[in-house]
Amino acid sequence: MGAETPRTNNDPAGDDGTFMSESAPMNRTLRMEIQSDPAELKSVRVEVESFARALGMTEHAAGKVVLAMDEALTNIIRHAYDGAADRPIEIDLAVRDACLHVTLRDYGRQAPRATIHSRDLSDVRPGGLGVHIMTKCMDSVDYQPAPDGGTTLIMTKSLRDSDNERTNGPCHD
Amino acid sequence: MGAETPRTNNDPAGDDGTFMSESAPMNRTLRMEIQSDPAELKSVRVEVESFARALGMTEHAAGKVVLAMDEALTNIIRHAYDGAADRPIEIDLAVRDACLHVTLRDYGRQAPRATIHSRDLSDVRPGGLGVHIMTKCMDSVDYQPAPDGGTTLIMTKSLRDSDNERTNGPCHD
Amino acid sequence: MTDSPIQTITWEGKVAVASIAGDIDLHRSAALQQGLLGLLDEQPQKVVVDLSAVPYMDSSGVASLVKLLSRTRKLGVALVLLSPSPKVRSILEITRLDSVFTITDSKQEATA
Amino acid sequence: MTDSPIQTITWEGKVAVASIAGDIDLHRSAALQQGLLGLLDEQPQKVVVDLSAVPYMDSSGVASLVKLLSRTRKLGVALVLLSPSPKVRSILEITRLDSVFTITDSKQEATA
Ligand SMILES: Nc1ncnc2c1ncn2[C@@H]1O[C@H](COP(=O)(O)OP(=O)(O)O)[C@@H](O)[C@H]1O
Ligand SMILES: Nc1ncnc2c1ncn2[C@@H]1O[C@H](COP(=O)(O)OP(=O)(O)O)[C@@H](O)[C@H]1O
Repeated sequence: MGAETPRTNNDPAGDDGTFMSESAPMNRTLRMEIQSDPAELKSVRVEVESFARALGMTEHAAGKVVLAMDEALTNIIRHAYDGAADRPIEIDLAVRDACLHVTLRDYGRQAPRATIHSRDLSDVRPGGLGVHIMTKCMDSVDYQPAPDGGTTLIMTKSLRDSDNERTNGPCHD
Repeated sequence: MGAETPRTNNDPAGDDGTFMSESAPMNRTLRMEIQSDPAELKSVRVEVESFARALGMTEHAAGKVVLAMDEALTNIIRHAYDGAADRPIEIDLAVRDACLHVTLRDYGRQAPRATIHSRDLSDVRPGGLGVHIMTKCMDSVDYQPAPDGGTTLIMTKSLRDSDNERTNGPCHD
Repeated sequence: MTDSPIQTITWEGKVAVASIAGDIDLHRSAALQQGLLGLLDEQPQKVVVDLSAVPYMDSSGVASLVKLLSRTRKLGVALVLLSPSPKVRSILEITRLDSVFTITDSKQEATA
Repeated sequence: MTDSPIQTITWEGKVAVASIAGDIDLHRSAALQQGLLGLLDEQPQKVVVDLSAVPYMDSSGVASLVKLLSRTRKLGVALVLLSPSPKVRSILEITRLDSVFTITDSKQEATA
């Protein structure tokens, strides 16, 4: 908490005024720094579910955010960090314009963007499901290689319409 | 989430290794920016309770953190902002060294530190209970006038021993 | 939660039972206090404040109850708090008002 | 949650019922897969995976089940998933495996 100039946010409704009740969440941020240890996943799920539910998301919508994050973290552990359990992952959940923005930052191997995509599901085999699940559960999923190494993954989900199944919500950056 | 140098935290146990299980929370931060509107209090309580419970605090201990924060926010609204409902308050909850650190920042009138204290409870009258409650519920409560105006209030509560009634826990800064 | 904290007022003879609902904090304590003090104009012999549906109360809610207590004492009206939830009981204990108020979990005892 | 995901294995004739418990994620899916595949060495005619006590499963758990499915198919062993919770059912639907697996909520039907 720095000593920035105070900001008075008179617009809890975002930019079009349709957002929820008078006590709607305005600026909420949850941050976690974890190690790339699969044993951490459970604790992240608990914390994220609580945060999303407290924002007013339905159990169903919160469950999708939790699943998408779990899949993304699993991929970071397995692919970016090759299974090493002691590397850092930074997790940031923030509410902006009635959207939940999930940012995951790793410092591991960058994947060529083309390799990260969902596959043909009619071919029944183990694996290759994570990216498909992430795009199904969130409104947007975007991988950005960081200039100084590692990757920033940003996923968004609308709080307005959070039970919606659509893969392209209004939350694109 | 900046592009800082990655930090590898190999010591989830804090500095003495006694802290909880292998999946104990390490670095968790919850931030909220609210307006000084009493209608916001409910939503803050919901979010804080979820966060504290997800950290592994008991319902009882989480309830105390929630109550202390509610009292502190009520005082900021009433005393620092004289009841104005549109002024900013920044809320920050962070876990460090197995302690929950709650920081509340306002940009209102600073109180001379001597005026903020608990009173003789045997005198039964309405009011004058908030500061007493805060010190009862937390391990430490510390008001710091900010050089650029307003006040930073820091309250701490141990996660190790979070059901303890003592007013002086191990969480002093 | 912006609706009135006093859900219902029922009379059993000269005993008024005010049933409170929802969290009582700075957002709702003024309305609670106004409603409870207003009830005294009806000249009850006893006021029972049913707190069973109040999951949470902070010091602003407690202050409203203390205000009611001192007013009832002046008027010679009895006051009973009925079935406070664990959290409400806890703030009454922390502020050492649990021994100042008459508190019971029995509706029958409260309205007797 | 670091304990074995397979709580119990009970046999009803040549039908093996494996009861799974707890969240199945990257932390526990390898142990699940190993346990389930190991069960095939006992030459069951049918394997029933009781998922009723699994509140949550991610794609690594699903992968373990798919691995088991292809192995059982090769061996001519029947495989049934019993009573997946809503969240587990949901991930099977998202990955379109709900029609690939035999799923039932009836223990009797599963073990028949
Ligand atoms: N965080 C990541 N870093 C590097 N590569 C990744 C990452 N996430 C996914 N990938 C690549 O995308 C592919 C598809 O991922 P996914 O759908 O989760 O299936 P799986 O992980 O089972 O292969 C992976 O095989 C991997 O090549
Ligand atoms: N955030 C604050 N800013 C300025 N003054 C404060 C603040 N919090 C408390 N005070 C001062 O401390 C006194 C005691 O506070 P409290 O115990 O909560 O009782 P009450 O608010 O009912 O007076 C207040 O009357 C006020 O003078």
